[in-house]
Amino acid sequence: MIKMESHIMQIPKLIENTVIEMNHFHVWYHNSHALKDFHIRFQKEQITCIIGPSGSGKSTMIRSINRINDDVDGFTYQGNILFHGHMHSHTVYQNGFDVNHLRTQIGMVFQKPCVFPRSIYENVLFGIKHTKKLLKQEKQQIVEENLRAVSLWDEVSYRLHEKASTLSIGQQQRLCIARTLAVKPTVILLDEPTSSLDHFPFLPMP
Amino acid sequence: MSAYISKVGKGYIIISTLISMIIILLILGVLFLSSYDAIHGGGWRLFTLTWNPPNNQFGILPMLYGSLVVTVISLVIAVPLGIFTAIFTSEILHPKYRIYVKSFLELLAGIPSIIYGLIGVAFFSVWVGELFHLQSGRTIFTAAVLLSIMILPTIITLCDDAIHHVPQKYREVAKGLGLYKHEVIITSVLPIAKTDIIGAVLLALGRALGETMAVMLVIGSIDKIPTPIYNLLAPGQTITSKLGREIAESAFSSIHFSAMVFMGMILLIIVLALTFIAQQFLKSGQRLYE
Amino acid sequence: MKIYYVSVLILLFAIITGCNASKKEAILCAGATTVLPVVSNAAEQFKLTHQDVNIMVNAGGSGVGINLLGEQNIQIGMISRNITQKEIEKYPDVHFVTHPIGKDAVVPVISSEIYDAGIMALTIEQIAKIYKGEIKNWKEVGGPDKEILAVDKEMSRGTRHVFMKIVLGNEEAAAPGADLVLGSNNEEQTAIAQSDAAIGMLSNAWINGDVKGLSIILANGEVVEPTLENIINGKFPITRNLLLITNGEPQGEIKEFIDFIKSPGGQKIVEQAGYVSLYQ
Amino acid sequence: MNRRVKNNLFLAVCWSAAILCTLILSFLLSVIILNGAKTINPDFLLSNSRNFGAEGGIFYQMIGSVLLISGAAFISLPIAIGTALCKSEYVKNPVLQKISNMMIYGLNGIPSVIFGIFGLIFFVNFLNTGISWFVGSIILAIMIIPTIVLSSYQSMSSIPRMYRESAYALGMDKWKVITKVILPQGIQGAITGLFLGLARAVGETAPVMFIATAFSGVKLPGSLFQPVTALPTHILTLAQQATNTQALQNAWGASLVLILVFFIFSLSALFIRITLQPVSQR
Repeated sequence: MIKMESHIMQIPKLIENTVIEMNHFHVWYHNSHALKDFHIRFQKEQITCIIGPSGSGKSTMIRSINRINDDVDGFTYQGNILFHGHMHSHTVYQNGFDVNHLRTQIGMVFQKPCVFPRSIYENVLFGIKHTKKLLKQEKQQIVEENLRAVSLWDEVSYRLHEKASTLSIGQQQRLCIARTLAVKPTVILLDEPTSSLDHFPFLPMP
Repeated sequence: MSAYISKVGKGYIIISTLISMIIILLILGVLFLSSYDAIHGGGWRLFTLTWNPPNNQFGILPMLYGSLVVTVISLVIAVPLGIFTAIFTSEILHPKYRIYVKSFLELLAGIPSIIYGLIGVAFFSVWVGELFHLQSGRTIFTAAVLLSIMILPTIITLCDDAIHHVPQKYREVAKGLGLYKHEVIITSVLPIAKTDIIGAVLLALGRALGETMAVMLVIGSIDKIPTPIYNLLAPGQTITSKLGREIAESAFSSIHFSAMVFMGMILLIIVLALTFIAQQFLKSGQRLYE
Repeated sequence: MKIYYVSVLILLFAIITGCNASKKEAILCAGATTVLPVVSNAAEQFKLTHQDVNIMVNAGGSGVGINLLGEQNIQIGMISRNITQKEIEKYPDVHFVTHPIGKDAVVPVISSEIYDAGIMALTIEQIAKIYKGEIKNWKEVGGPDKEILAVDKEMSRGTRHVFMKIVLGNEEAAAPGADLVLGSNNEEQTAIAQSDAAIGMLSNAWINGDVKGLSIILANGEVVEPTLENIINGKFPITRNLLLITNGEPQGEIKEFIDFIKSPGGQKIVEQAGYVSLYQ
Repeated sequence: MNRRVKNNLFLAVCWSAAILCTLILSFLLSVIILNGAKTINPDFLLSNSRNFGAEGGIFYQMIGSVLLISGAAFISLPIAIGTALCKSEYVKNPVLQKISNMMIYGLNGIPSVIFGIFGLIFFVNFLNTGISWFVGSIILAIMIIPTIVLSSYQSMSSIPRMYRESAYALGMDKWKVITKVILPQGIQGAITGLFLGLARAVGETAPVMFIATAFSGVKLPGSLFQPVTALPTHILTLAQQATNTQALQNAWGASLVLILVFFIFSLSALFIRITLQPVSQR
């Protein structure tokens, strides 16, 4: 296992500018030690890129932050991750911590696009409609806003109610990003999402 | 010599294939021929309310009603219970134990129906009788409860497969959007597993319709639609229990026998239709335990 | 693999030829559960002296016995009622010969709870009204306030034929008041014992502590108990003969077997089973 | 917090459904095992039944069941293997494949009582075989053919195409390829299916009760065309006199034996399936 630390440029910044920090974080899957003693601080309103060979633990690290890994068979961890939200700071791996709320704060886009077998319109609203009561008008507005943000609006505005699976893979991935943006997270974790994008459209980050 | 053996072998393969393909047609043909007398002689009079062989009255409606009601109630009990349990085994239970639970359920799914019948007579009918202060616990409701327990393992194990086969990525995406577990299951897992679950329910429906021994021992065997029609705590009769009790009593090639076979044929056609439809739903198919 | 298959085939061949070589004569009997205990016990004793004869006994009811004999699938039918004209007409090639082997009473029976509550006798008319559905509660005949569970039997059963002929006047009469239809004497006995307000019909031999036999009040007011004595002297109104039927006069081992049941030794089995022997 | 309440409610429903099912199913098993264990002893297993089965044991019932299912095994195995070979080696046309699948799944779905009626009409009355061991075995064989066909077809079609092609390349004809390459793999699948099928067949009551079994007085059948006596029909007789405690006890004993036979067959099928090695790993 290659230690990732060596590939990352640590930028010393002030604590108050940090949004996520991982301290001495270890991950095991059954007996294999996937992440060893990992430290990092992510800055607010910055794009941090993590580069490493496949199998070096990039996905493990990113998936540990919003605790998607929790249900993976054989997952154990050591160390802590701090998340500095709007008002409070939390230790992510804490008993009784509202992990669902955490995940609305830290959005995530996966490597391969994964759309639900519903319409494009409903896919955009898939996450947000559970957290907020929305009027019809608001829904329309959210869909348009987020689809525009991923430059998909012009391509699909006339067929919003068709199945999302009719889109091309690249369009599907942009739809996934729009779906994540709609929840208005503070942080977005992107797990190599560009490997599925057919061309590289401009992605404005919030 | 080698060519000769090859020919014999090919002959064997073709003959055995023909045998196993023709059997089902043979069964359908035999049942149709034997029920011809009843269809020809009875016509629409078969679909009346009175079954009284000495008077040449062969109304099969009470049996159709019984089969329908017993099956529907057993599904109403078993399907929600089965689906929730399947959600438990596939989503909540630790994956380590799933294999044990599955093997246990698949074993249970095959317990011979006569044993369920014995348990029904010895316990369930007595309990139902005492619980509702009935004269006799041999009722439509008893049969339905017993049947629901019989089909429960089948439903759980098929639904568990269906839910388990939903790719992990859907769950992760839904979780990544901050959805709670119940929202993940209801809005993203179940809709994807839907077709397989429908197939499972249809298979269970077919099994429940065709079940004989357990139902026959506890249903009370009265060829009447209960009054009022929704009174489930009254004895009744299903097609299968009627066949099990009376087919050997009726003389071969009498109208009575023919009417019995006619009921059997109706049952067969319904169950075959259900099987074919279920097979369209169950794309993964090819399970050995049903 | 090949050796396995060849040996399996040889084994199969051996079983088939071996079975046919031993050519044991088998007598098949089927029919009324009332006659069943007599014939199956008699068969066990008969086999002690006739080792090469195999007698198989099957249940199913009198109707089944007649049908199977009519279709010549069995050699001896067991019936607990007379053959109807319809049944004789149905099988013109078969010459039914009957052999009486004993006598029995069909007794109206009730759950012990009702018996203990004071109902020990009913008139035929009252029983008829119960089966017609006109009397639905025990209090109408002087018992506790409980709904009556009228247990009926399958149409072709001999017990039902005999009972309904006396009670409703026609052996195939429908019983609209029935709440439960069952088959063998055993099954009916079980259902009546499980209930606490049931009435049914059973052969005299099946009466026990949980299932009590009712006395019958005759038209002249006399009360007749279902005792062996009353059955023998003919006072009890619902009696019948237990019969074996064969196709034509029996020959060989079948004749020997029937003669054995009619002999004093065989009649002892009839008495042990709770019936009245031919000699009484 | 409304969502959290809903979530907990949902989880609670799932838990209680699972607990309820566990309770029901373990009640079933424990009733049979506890009651049955009281009855089973060597005497019960080795003596014949008396007095409607209420007294004595179940020796000849066990023998009868074994005879019925071994007859079924002998009849069904060759036919099913032939059918599976045809499906995997000869039928390439997708329409024919679909039709044959429909036939097999259809046969698998037929309610068991219908098989009994079919046997009664076709064999007992039309071919006039009488109520016999042989007819019972044929009917049970028909019932388990689909299971064996599907199981052996599955293992035959899992053989990589490469193996067939290299065998043809060596100049073997089709029949040689079938016997040397396909069958050794298919046999294991067939045996798995056979055990699963027999596990089902041994407990079937409705198909055999009109056509193969006699009530009493049956010991060993003298020939193929005589009736036998079997465990499930014996339990049926006993269940009909459920208030007779002795009869009920014997019924539990017979049920436990039947379930044990069923478990042995099912578990051996599972075992064979687990140890089954694909041809490429031998």
